[in-house]
Amino acid sequence: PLKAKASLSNEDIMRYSRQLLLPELGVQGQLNLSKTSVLVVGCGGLGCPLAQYLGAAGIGRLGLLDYDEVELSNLHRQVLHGEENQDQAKALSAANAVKRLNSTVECIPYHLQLSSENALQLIQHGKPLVSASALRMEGQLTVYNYRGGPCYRCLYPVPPPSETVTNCSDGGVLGVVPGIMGCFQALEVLKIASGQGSSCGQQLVMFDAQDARFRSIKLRPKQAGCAVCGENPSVTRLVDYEAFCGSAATDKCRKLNL
Amino acid sequence: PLKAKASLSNEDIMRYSRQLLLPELGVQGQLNLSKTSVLVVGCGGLGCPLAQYLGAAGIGRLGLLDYDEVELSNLHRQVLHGEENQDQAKALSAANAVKRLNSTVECIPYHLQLSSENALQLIQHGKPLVSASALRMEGQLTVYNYRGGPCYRCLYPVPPPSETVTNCSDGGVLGVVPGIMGCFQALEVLKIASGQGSSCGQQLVMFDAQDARFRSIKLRPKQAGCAVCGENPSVTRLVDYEAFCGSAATDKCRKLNL
Amino acid sequence: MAAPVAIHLEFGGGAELLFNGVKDHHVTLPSQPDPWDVKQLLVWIQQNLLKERPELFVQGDSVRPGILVLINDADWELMGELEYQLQDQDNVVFISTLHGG
Amino acid sequence: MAAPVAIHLEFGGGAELLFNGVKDHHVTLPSQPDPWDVKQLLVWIQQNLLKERPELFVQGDSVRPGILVLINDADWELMGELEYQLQDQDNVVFISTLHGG
Ligand SMILES: [Zn+2]
Ligand SMILES: [Zn+2]
Repeated sequence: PLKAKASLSNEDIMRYSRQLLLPELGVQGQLNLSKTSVLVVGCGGLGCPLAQYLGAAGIGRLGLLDYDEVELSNLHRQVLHGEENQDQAKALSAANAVKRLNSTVECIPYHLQLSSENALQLIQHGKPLVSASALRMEGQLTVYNYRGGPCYRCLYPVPPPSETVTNCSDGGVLGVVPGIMGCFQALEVLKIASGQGSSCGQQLVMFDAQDARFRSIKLRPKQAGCAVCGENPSVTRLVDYEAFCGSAATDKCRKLNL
Repeated sequence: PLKAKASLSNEDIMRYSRQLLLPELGVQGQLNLSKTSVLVVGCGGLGCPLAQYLGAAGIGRLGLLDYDEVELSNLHRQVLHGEENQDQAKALSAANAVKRLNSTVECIPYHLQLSSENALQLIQHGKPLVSASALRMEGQLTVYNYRGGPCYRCLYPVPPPSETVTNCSDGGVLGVVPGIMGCFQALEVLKIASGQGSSCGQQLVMFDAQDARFRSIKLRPKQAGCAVCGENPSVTRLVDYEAFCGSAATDKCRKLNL
Repeated sequence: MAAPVAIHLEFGGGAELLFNGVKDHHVTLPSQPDPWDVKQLLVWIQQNLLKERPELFVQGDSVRPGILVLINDADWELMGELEYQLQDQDNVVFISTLHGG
Repeated sequence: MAAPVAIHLEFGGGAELLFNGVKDHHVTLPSQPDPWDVKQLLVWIQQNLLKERPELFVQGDSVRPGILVLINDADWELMGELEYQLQDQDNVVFISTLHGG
């Protein structure tokens, strides 16, 4: 667990001066950020801008998880990595890049795949999950486990058939679309971590890059009969996400407080 | 002027494979990007993500203009720079960072302030201008000089009094807000440069980060009586932007085809 | 007899690819003895709009897992799901959950 | 006599700071002999809502340069500017142009 800072150093005050001015953040918000740990699951098109802006803003600890290595075909959207990082573990490359931007952030690279075994060690149960995805010219974002809103399983009690799941290697993606969605994730994480609160709980935000149009829709609340978060949960350990939904967990980029 | 590529190299095909899959882009769109020059005015909170995603996507030439040097108080939002780049020219630091990501992009740093004198050399008259701004928890974006839409002067025939102009040092800004707006600029530039077209001409897009809400409003068309783009223009050379609107031109981050 | 119902259908998140890539459909459901509900709408869509691979859109008499249904910008779970009775000018969205980044 | 007009006023881009930081105002303009136009609305806002520094909001009988006015999500230039006659339930937005990044 992270030790809470009692006050900001002179260097902190200088570095964060432009955001300390904001009444929505202020010194207390900045101190809240410094005692928050965030796990970024996937250091790809979403995880790169997410980690970049969380690190820049002064999140206390950043876990960076990815099992993959950097390839040339990643660089059109995975902007924390560079040409020289090809074949390097993405988790390590991302950690080094965040360190160059803000050496006061504790970065912990995890070069592994999230599974039901290690998830229990890494993820504290019931913490908010800021989940986003991007494909082709579209993006989606939802905050799960937040203020009476649904968990992932409430919304999707049955996993989609695996043949219906398209990922970026099949469907393609314009790199800046995960860029926008990853920044959006960072915004909601920062609002939650600083104490301001997210406005995306129990909402699905959809982005259409072709029309440059955002739209929010209201989701169902937490379901009493949910197998994970309901009144009589039948799933009391973390299910293997990959087995559950049939897509590679690392295609997703998500945030969880440790 | 940039020489048009006749075809993509094998390395290009590998690097851009995930976006070449998109019917909205395809090989022709990628070739269009490679023959486009974009001038990024200001390598700050907006210019950093803008340059990052334009470079990653394979824009042919990127002019990077900023008169300023990197300071610690920039790093919460100006994510192309790092701690080691403090006191370096932002234009140069940004160019080096884009090169690390994509060495095939021609980057030209301009360590100077945009003025009416040098603008004539740098900016081709009548090209679309993707303009954005971000302050506190809000952002705005407009595409000027585009398909019958207004120019800046059509919309603001009289400059705002300088005492009403707040910038980031006075008003503060949450770093990821220019992050989102700069990515949004990159999206619209890429849509214009690839031939897909922008949906933001004659529109003002407003973003409220607190409510996570976007909203678009319809602007006036090009004005026949405009002093710059109208039927009898009285301003036939570029006006000094700073003198015209009383704010530091580099607070803005804009894009212009060379 | 219930009067014809004019509704706006939208498909997104890739679901539009099953409908020739067309995202917006303004349709009029014909007059029938009982009011139209969403269950009947799904059958009508399959018979009148769906161009290919119905298994990617329906499963049994509902939509396949991984597609969210929104009625007038709210999760259909809040509206009665298959039993919801369609009103004239309703907006029904079928959005496929994206997996990627 | 024209009936009272209920309208929704919004301030943004920093203009809300002149109104105690409140972005949304639902107001009812009282009955008067002639219909309300935007010019009269600006006077009403100054007398009833504006908390400080009127020179940052108005200049002469119009808004100060750098503030965009939107009537029902369109630039007021498309609607007749100061002469536009307000209708019940109209939405009028005053948005200060941001300079920063
Ligand atoms: Zn649940
Ligand atoms: Zn003009």
